[in-house]
Amino acid sequence: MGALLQLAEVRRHFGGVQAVDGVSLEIESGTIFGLIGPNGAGKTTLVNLVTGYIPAQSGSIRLGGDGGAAELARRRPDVIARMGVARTFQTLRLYRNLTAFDNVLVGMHARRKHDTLQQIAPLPAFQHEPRARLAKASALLERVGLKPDEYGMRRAGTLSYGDQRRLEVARALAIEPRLLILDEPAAGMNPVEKDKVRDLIRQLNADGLTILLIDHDMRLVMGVCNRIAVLNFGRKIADGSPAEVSADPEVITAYLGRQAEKSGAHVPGAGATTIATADRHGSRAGAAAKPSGRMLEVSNLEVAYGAIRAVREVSFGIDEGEIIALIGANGAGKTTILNTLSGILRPRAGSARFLDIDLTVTSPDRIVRHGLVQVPEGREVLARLTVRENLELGAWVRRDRQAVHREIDALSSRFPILGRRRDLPAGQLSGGEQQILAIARGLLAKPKLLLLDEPSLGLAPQMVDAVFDVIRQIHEEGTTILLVEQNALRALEVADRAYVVETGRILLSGTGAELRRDPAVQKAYLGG
Amino acid sequence: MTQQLLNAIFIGSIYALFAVGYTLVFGVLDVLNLAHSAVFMLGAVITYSLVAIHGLPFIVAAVVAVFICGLLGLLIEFVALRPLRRRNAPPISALISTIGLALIFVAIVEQATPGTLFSWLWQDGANSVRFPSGAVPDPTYHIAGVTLEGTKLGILVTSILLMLVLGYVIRYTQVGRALRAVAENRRAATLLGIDVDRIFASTLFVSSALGGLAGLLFGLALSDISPYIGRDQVELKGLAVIVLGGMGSIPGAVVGGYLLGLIEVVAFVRFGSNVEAGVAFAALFLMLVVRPQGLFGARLKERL
Amino acid sequence: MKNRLQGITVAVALVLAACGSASTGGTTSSSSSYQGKTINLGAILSLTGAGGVYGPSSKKGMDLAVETINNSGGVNGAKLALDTEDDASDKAQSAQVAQRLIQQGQLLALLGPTLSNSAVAVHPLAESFKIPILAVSTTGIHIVPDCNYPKTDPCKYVFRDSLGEESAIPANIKIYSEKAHPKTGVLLVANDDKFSSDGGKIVQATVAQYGIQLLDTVQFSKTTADFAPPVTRAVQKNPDVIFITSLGGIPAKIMIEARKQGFTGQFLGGNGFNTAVVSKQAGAAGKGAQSGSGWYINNTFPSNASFVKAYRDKYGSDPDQFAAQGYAGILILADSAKRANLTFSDTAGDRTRLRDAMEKVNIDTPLGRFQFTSTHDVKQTIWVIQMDGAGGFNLVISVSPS
Amino acid sequence: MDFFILLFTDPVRFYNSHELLIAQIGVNAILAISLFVTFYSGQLTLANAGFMAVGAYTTVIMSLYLPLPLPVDILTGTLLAGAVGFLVGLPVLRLRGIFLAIATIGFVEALRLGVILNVPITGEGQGLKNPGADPLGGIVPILVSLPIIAYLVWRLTRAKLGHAWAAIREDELAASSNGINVALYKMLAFVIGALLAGYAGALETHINFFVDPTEYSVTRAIQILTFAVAGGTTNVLGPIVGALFLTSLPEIIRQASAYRDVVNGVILILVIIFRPQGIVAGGGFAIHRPHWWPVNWRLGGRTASTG
Repeated sequence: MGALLQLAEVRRHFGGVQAVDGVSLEIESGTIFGLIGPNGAGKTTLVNLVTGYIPAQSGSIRLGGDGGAAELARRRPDVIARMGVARTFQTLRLYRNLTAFDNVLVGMHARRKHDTLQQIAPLPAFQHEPRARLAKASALLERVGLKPDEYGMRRAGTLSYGDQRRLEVARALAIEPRLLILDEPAAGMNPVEKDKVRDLIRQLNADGLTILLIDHDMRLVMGVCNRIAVLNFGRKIADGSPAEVSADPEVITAYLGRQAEKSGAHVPGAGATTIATADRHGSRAGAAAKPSGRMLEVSNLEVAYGAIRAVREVSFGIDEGEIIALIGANGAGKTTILNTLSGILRPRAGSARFLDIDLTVTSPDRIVRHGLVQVPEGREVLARLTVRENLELGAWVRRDRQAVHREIDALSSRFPILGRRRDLPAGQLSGGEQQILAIARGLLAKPKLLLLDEPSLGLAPQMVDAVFDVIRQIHEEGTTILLVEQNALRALEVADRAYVVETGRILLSGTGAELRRDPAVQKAYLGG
Repeated sequence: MTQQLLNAIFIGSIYALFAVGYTLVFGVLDVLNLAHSAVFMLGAVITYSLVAIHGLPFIVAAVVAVFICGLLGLLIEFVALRPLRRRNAPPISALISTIGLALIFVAIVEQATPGTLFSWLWQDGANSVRFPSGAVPDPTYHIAGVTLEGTKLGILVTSILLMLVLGYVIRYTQVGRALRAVAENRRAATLLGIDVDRIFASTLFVSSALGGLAGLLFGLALSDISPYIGRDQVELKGLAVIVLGGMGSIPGAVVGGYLLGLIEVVAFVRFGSNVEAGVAFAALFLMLVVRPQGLFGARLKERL
Repeated sequence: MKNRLQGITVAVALVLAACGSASTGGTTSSSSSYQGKTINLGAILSLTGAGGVYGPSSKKGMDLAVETINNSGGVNGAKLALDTEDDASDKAQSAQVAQRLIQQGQLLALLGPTLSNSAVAVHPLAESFKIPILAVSTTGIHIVPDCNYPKTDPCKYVFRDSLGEESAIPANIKIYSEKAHPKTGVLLVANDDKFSSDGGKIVQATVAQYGIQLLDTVQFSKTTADFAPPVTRAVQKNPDVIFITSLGGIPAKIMIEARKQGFTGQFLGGNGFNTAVVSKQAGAAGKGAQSGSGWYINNTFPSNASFVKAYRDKYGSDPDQFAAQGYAGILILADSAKRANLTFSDTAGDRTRLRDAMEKVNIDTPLGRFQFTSTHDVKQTIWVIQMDGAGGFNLVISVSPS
Repeated sequence: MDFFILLFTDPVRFYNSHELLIAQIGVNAILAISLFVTFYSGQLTLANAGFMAVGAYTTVIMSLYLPLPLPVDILTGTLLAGAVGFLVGLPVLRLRGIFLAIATIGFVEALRLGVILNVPITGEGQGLKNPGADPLGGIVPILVSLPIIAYLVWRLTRAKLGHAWAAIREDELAASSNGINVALYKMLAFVIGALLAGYAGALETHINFFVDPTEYSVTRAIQILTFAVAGGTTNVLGPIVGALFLTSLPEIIRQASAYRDVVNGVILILVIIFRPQGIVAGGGFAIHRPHWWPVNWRLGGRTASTG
């Protein structure tokens, strides 16, 4: 069997960022090929290059076949799809308002004759083909494990998360692909569901389908793939059998971040990190000294998006002065919990109290005023405002302008990057710099409790270290912190206590140290 | 030609003043407020009635009218926009609900004649009137063969001043930053403790106040006040203006206003009058085709 | 109260006078008694929308006339009943309303519609249903008799009592050029509504025969915000005369702008000038602006004096041309009905009888002595008037019908 | 109310006295459908008024100058509208949402003010009389073609074509991953919409005697939009009901004569607030209760995508 898909020196950069940097790989037809790597490593960009959503800037992408190989680079997505490359999307992209059946029927588009006439004159004579199509559609639903008569007529948007993922696979299969690309098909699924996905993938492969699988979940990837390539910062850092790859030290570093040697870990270009600015201390002194009491109390929280229950009976608490970490896979519900605490989402059940206010009814801005501040996932700095303006807005809830300005100056001398870039649009900062900006912005609101969502997301290891140093510092200065991380081990290093979240539930809890030693956690994040 | 260029500048400043409010709402709320032209009209109508019917001095009347228009902005927000936003209705439904409001506003004025329900607001039905002569001084100067009209100069100055002020507020004040923050990313803004709904409300207030002011200046300088000045004279031109300048961009609206004024007058002088009316829309069409984000292009996001 | 009664009695006297004169006007119809019957009329007017400037006046005039006539014993004892409907200035709605009124079955005649665009849709409809329709405010071309234009067969059931631009504008230009012998002129015309561009065509067709050279024709859209550019262009040609054919507030806006820009010449126009509102809006700038009108408020002959008085008493404001023409419209129909020997049983027949009677109308109205031409158009004195700069008009001269 | 009284007590007389209204409803329904087609493919266009003008003027001008049977004139008008639709579609279909809408507004007004008012053959501002007009006969083709068109469009939405449109409306990216040529299908929708609008325009000239520029303005375009949106755009029945409802409204509420537009506006707002999906839509006759204040505090649809 020859190679079905060949990538040679494929390159793509956005602005300064090398998203995919000279990647070459070969996918043998009939195999399951795994593509892994930390967030922001360029996996999805690579998929978009192959499927034609983003034109490659150089290199070639060839789809092998009986009639010789065909170049895919610089073809329209729909053409590539018709050539037999089907995909699913990391962020579900179903036709939410169409029924499951219609989703699959649309999927058949490329393999379907125009039937306008039959539809206009629905004579029995013409009906055989549509009926055949329906039969095929329900067969596909069956195949991915959705009972047609039960789910077929339901609107896709109303299906459960797992079922939606399955439906997306069915839709992709409808095009009768030669290569199926699955972009994180198991994201946010519980072990049982994940096992189903694994079986499905195996099944499809057994039926002779070649599969390119992208996922975070080591267990899954290691379990099913014949061959695995690892991306990091757009470059391929390893390529081989599951065993080889999981042994590769570089891979481990990429996943766990360097064990930060406490000494000399600095924010790039940072001045003496010890300048913990006078007046911030002044303003915090009290906080630091206070005897620790219950600050946040969450019990039996339940949050749902429509039919999908994203968070179920979650209970935990935070004492003043603690760092608490929530760890867990993508889509496990961590961010949902934070957004509920910030008042952006409203729980379906349960309670959440912060100091003396009820978070389930207070409006987001008042929550911030009371000192519960979130630094959201993906930074969400205001790209078109300057760094300085971002900081100014951080202090929106405060009226003591002079103090604010002093603090801003202090922060910009503490994080010289912010100082130097103060008049640049925040959008032009690098990921790490943006993260620091986001945190600094959060601090300016004088938080009593700071929620940090994925602060290390898609950052280079040394940036990760820098960010965690900052977190440690502000904690030492007396801010209580709730930290949400995928980078479990780093999170556990700094956390006093941690909770492991999976599919909306709290699975384990304990001190950082305990959990780090816990084999279950190791397994969950390292596979093997 | 000099005269015509002056004309262009004057028209431009009216367009600009109208469009600034129009574009402000679009920039911050992502909706096209089609009731803006009706508020523009009411700005003129209310001022007129305060002067002509209730006998207030012009300046007082103007201030009151502008304030009332601001309140109408709040009405628009609470009646036509917020309920839809609450349930994530697509911006297009906001289009319809604001059209509904515009219909109502125009109809009320159009039907107001002596002895009717709204005779305190307006008494000339569908007719068009002007401010009673003497209500405002309107000197006219003839210098080197060009005519300079006091009222129009007034408009020019007012609008430039206003736009400078607005520009300053938006660029250099905390509120202005909050405004831009909300415009760019409501979620992030909320997490910073910004009360997005309040920002929206104040945006509507300011935008409508500006619209009203533009309206009364229009009525003053062009001696034309009628239920239709908003709908017929400026609404679509305003649209062209904000597209030329880049939808949602304040400086864009200003430049776009003067640009359109210029385009129209040039078209009028070069290719004759009958083309003039169409040219605005040809320009709009081309701009969208060639450079959808307009001159001062903000980002284009999908809005439907 | 007292003088109101007077107003009415005078008006009554008038109507009777009118009928008397009608019988002298050649018809030999014995006025049979309609005691206890009702003569149903329908009016299609633009009370809302752009036409709302004219429709309401027409309605007031008609209502006044109906009231006056009924208070004075009606038409041979029969009461007049007028059903007025709004067409929202929309052509389609206008036709729909017309059809509904016609099909109600008992209407003998229709009045209106207000706008030329609507008339073009409604009149042929009335013609095909063989019901007389009297236009009371439309002044464009192709209204009567060629409502089927471009088809040539004349419309038998369509009349109008509103002085057409075809008569008003030329008369006005004639009078002015005989007095002032202007050499040059510029035409300012709105090119996006029928009324205005009709007027423009008429001006262009007329000026030559009075030796006026049209230096330029400046077209503009009704939606033009600022008329400075067109006016500048006109003024810089410095013509003796600026002709304005347009509607609503536009003529006033143009006059004001032109005077500001230093134009000292004459404004000439048509029906677009003839409402007090326009004169009021133009103010001082409009002083002297001259137009041919079907009616002049200060005419002292009784049929007008009493109308104006009654109108002021009833509505507390001055009537305008459209009120007068509406009022006249009812008088005309009443007089015709009087002479038509209506049966009140055979509607179709009555409609035709009424039509025949209308052709022989010859009565005194606020517009002056009124007859229809053989083509059902206005045959009356044309009142050439000037704005007085204070919201009113002065009579320049009256041109009696040829 | 006597509108309904007559309707139910004496349908025949109702028909005779409201024939033109019914015809107008028919035309408006076809127009609303023409907008529905593009809307169904996820595009908000207001160009229909312009395509209408093309259809109408072509038909009238042909019947004025060429001795051809009426159907030929109408057909030509329709096809020409389609052709114009294609030409306009080429540049504007890259645009999305409100931007597409505004671009099409530009097209409509430029056509009206720039072209129609300046080409003598259109009669410019004076408009054109349609010698072939027959207000009472004109209703026949309308009443015949409306159901046919409705049926065809309904079936189209069920066919491969319709599925592609729906897919594009729901998610262009996913659609192309299913092998759907987005640009092509968008254009198809746009052109079909143009054809329908042109056809409606051509028919309309035969129930009123006269075409003039004022009818093909943005006002008209927006009116068409309100028909579709108020009626509901989930299936082809929506636009028809919308047209029926809003066109007969002025007749129904004659009582409120003077303040009719006020009532109009109020109803429009009520519909859009209480039935955001339109009169005819999923959820049967459920009335949407607006949460006037932050009972259920949400920010846009944006939050639901996080987590």
